[in-house]
Amino acid sequence: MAKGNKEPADDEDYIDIDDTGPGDLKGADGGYAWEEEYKRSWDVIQEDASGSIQSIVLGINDQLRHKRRVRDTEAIQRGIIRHVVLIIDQSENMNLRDLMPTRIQATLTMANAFIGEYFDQNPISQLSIIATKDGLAEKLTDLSGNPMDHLGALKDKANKDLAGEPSLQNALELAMHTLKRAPTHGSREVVCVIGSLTTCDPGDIAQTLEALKTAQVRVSMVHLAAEVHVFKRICKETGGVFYVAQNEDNMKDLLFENVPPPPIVSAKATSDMIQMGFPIKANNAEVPTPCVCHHELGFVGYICPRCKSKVCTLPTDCDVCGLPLVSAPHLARSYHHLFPEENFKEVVSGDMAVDSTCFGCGAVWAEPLVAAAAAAPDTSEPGGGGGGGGPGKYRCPRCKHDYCLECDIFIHETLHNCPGCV
Amino acid sequence: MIKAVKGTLIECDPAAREVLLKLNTKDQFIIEDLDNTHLFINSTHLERVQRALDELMNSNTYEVGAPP
Amino acid sequence: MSEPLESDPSLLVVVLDVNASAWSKSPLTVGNALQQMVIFINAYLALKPENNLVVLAANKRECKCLYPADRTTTIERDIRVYEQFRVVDATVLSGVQSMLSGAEAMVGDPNLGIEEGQTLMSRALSRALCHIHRVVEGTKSKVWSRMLVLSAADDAPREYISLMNTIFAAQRMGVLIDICKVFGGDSVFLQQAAEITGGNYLKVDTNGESMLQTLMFTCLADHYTREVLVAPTNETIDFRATCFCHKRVVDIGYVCSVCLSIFCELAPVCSTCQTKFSFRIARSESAQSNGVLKQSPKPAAATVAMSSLTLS
Amino acid sequence: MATQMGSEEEFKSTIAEYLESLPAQFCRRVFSNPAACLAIFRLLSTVGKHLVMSMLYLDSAIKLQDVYQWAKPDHQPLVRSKVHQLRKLQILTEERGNVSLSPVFREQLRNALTGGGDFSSFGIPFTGAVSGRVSKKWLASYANDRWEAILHFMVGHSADAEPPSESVRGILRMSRLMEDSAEGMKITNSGFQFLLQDPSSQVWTVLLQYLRLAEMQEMDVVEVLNFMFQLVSLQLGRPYSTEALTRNQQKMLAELCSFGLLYQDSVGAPQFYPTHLITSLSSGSASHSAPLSTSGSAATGRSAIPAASKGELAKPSDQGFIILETNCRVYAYTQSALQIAILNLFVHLVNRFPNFITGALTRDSVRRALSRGITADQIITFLTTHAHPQMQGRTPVLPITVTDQIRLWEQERNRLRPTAAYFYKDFGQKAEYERMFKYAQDIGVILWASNEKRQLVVTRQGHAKIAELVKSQRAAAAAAAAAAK
Repeated sequence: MAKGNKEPADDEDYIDIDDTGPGDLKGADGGYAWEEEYKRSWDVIQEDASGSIQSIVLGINDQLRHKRRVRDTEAIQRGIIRHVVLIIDQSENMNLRDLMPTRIQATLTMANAFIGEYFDQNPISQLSIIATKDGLAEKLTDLSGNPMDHLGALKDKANKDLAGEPSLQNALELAMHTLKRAPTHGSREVVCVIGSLTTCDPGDIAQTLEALKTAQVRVSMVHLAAEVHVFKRICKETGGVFYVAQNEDNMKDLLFENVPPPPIVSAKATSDMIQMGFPIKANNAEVPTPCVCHHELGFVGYICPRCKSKVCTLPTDCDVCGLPLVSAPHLARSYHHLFPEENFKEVVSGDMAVDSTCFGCGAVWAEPLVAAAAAAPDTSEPGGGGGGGGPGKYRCPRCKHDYCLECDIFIHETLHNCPGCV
Repeated sequence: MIKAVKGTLIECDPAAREVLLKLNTKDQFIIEDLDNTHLFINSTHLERVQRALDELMNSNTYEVGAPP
Repeated sequence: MSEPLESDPSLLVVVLDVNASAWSKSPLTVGNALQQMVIFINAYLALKPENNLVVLAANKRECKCLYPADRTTTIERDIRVYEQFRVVDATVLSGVQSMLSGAEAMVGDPNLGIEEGQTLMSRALSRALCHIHRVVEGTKSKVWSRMLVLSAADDAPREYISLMNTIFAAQRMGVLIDICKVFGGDSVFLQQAAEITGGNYLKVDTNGESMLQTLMFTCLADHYTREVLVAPTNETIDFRATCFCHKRVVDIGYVCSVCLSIFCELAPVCSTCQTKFSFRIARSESAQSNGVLKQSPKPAAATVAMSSLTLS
Repeated sequence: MATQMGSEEEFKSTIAEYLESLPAQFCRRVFSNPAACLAIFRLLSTVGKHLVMSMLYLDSAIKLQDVYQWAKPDHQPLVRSKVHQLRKLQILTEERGNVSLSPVFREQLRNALTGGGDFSSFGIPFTGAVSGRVSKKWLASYANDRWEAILHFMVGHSADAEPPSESVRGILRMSRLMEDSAEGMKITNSGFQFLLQDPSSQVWTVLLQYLRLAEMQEMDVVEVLNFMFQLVSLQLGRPYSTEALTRNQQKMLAELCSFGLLYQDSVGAPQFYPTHLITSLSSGSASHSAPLSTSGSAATGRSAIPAASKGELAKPSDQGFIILETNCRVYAYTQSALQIAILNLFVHLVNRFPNFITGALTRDSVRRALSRGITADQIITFLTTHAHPQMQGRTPVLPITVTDQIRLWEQERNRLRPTAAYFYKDFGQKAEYERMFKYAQDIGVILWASNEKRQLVVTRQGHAKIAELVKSQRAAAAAAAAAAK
């Protein structure tokens, strides 16, 4: 299973032997990382009484899974309305086969998944895709709230032919130019997937960095090869994060880190009243009429309340008058970002149990969690299928109800509200 | 003048056909050699021919990595 | 999501609303409704031996899992009833009785902003999803799960967000939610639940004779059957939002960029999250950068003028 | 899994066909028993079930057309066929384009769902003192022993065990699973195929055979059927009283006991117990319930629901014990001599350990099985359904290389595809050949033809027709010639 080195500081999981935090090279005891005693993954594995290592391995899996989804949950203001530019490196380096089948292939598939998830989680946000190759940056899609546009652009064969070196500066400049038009109440972010260790820039990238900072663009990167100082510095100074992907799974995790909206830090982020249209579903079944977005004939559609033009999918922007069109559920879809569930605390054996069974699914504590043990390989969260065993109790700090690990993860990743608290 | 002959139509791959032709040299059971995937033979010999063919094929196959 | 096969077992979670005060207003007595529901459950169990069942009951204070029961209730045998059915029926009925009689009314948390005649529906649905999740994860073969909600109470506005979260979770998991609203006005929340998850929304006529027949006809079908047979057409409900300030239905509203609460007119401060708005309406400039209009910037300009018009 | 399901379906359908074959008044009497209605209902297809349920609480008849309208346009044919099936089963009655459930069936099925109606329908529980030793576990082992003893006998490994009772052998003989030969009874090809089926299918076959037997002995079929359906709906591990049973049913009871489907402390004892072999019929095939039982206990956390309790009752072989490697090696974790015997049908066994045997699928071993009429698909199905949990996870369960190899071995055995035929040659003129060719083509009997050689091969049936044609033409020609004279 992919070991998330997301927050390398607090994610000191034992099995992970190469998670020296990218911060400074000083290890925990002040010495350099390479001076510390080499941590062997098998050192932490002890046999239990019966001489089997199953229990402890399961225990470790639990801790990993639990840790994986522990994240900051205080109700900070988040930029629900986001404007993200996805920069994809299309230089020759992306031909390497260290990610199967090739870096570019893996990246494109990931990007597909990312876009789907992004619009599912942030239905009223916008995205734009920029590709960089041969020292140039090219805009594949402009800012738009319709996932179809982006997915279509990614399908384009041209994405596969790679050339020359990437130019981070050009890409960032272009991104900034794109984001300039984004209203101030929305967050401005850049997410780069880069495989190259170099960037071939026309000017001084430091100035670009300054510009980024003033424009309050948050840059995050997932690098496929190694840590590069300038990249990392850009991320750090713009308040973004810089990751190096270990493998495909890990890359997915890291990229998806950017799916939930980031907290708004800058004071300059204004809040506005955005004018939005709530169109009515129109299905006049006499004669099919074309939609303004794809110019395809169809019976059903949504009528823009302002200009009365017909679009076929929500959410989107009216192609005629530019009014953002959403339906009430779409707004509701974003609520869980605003009021996140608190993390559950693991119940240490000894303190009294409130519930005789898991408050969520009613599994009894005594028996090892059958379901977790037998979980299908394709569970929702990455690296699932482990877990089970042990008491595995987790308690919601607010309603003081106990949950099993399965429910704990499920509640925080899919359900987004605690059955006890609501 | 039309002739109608009672018998059995055999559909087979060319290799098997060759084998049958070879068997045919011993005792004539092939009524007509239609084309290289079809033969028309005397029904009475069918059983025997099939067995013969099976044995022949069997004797010509060799187990690779036969278990100990 | 793969196609449902005929041999795939299914999982049904029945959520019963046993809010006494709500039922008291209902022309259809709770006992009667339960009888019909129990028959429906039996019918479901009769469909496939592998079929799995969970029964939850909720009132304004608590939400309990009636079947499978916490304690194995011992019921005297009735030889006329098929064993498998009898266990379920007895447990469900006894459980509901105990909840109605309010014997254990005080356990569970003291009600949180929920008035009489409202039910902890979102909690019930959340727990239902937990059960479904557990079963689906625990089964190697594909299990198609759905929910049937027997609702009598009114919507509790404060549940809106949590209920919405639940509905979307269900949608992601491919769980159908069938709603059977017994009396009173339509429940807007539950209507959306049915609409979004692709389930059916039934409104039982007042006396509720035909309830069982309707259930049998619409809600008994598993995913496979729903592929084959036509579902009754729900009247399309419009997703137009109601503004938080005057509860009007709005076509074009103003949304707070922080908390996404909807208003029908401009306000200096968001009444929900107390955010001060910078006094200029954000036009969605993105229109200019839109694929269609990129070639010819002219209409874009027109757009701006237009939108500013509507705003002035 | 699917194919295995298929085999089971096939047996269910056969019993359904048997019901269809019954005359109307018989059906009505069968329906007069809630247990029977429930069991029959469970035999129906999913759509069929839904149709029945939709009409169950409709008191008035509805238009047949409306029923068809329930289906989505592209599924119309499916629904039509289901409706047709229901009508053949006498469940659906039609008059003047209106259909409704047969009144008896509707009433009794309602009773089955609501409780009420005929008291003894779900079996009369035995209230007297019962020996404590009969537990679910014990019953399971008992049933498995009995059943496997019979299968043993079929495989011919019953040297140690005493041969099963006469009635059992009678049924085996009747169902052509075994036949008498010089040295006692020996298993037939269909017997081998029988061995490879999952238990519930096997039980269905036996029950079906029993029905046929009952017919021959002029027993009242309805009586037998009702009793059979009642048994299917009984509850595992409970004693049931025998007093209300008729003589025939008593007789049947005894014989089913000898199959291990039921258990009686002693012949003529006042109570009997159903075993999981027969109760599992109403709750699906064991191989299906196995994965779900885990989910059941997972969902409930306790074995409150029947599905969960079936898990530990299922005999070890039901949880799959075979590991098949891509190099055709087979490892089977089993002690049961029967399983080993069955494996021995198509596996070349190498080593045997106390709880474990190793072997390999070799060309010879598979050919041996094929020559016994076992098909490659049956072998593959058996291996799939009994695959070790370790293998169950992956898809496909079995390594493709092996399954393909098995199929290849099957193909190479029949390299000749013979068809009885007639061969025409020496046609006079082209026209004649073409006329006949055309005619043969129209009636679709041509197996092979060659225009240049003017030769034609047609099926036996075709020959008769063609011969007539030729005769008539000859006659016509002769007549014409005579006229010309």
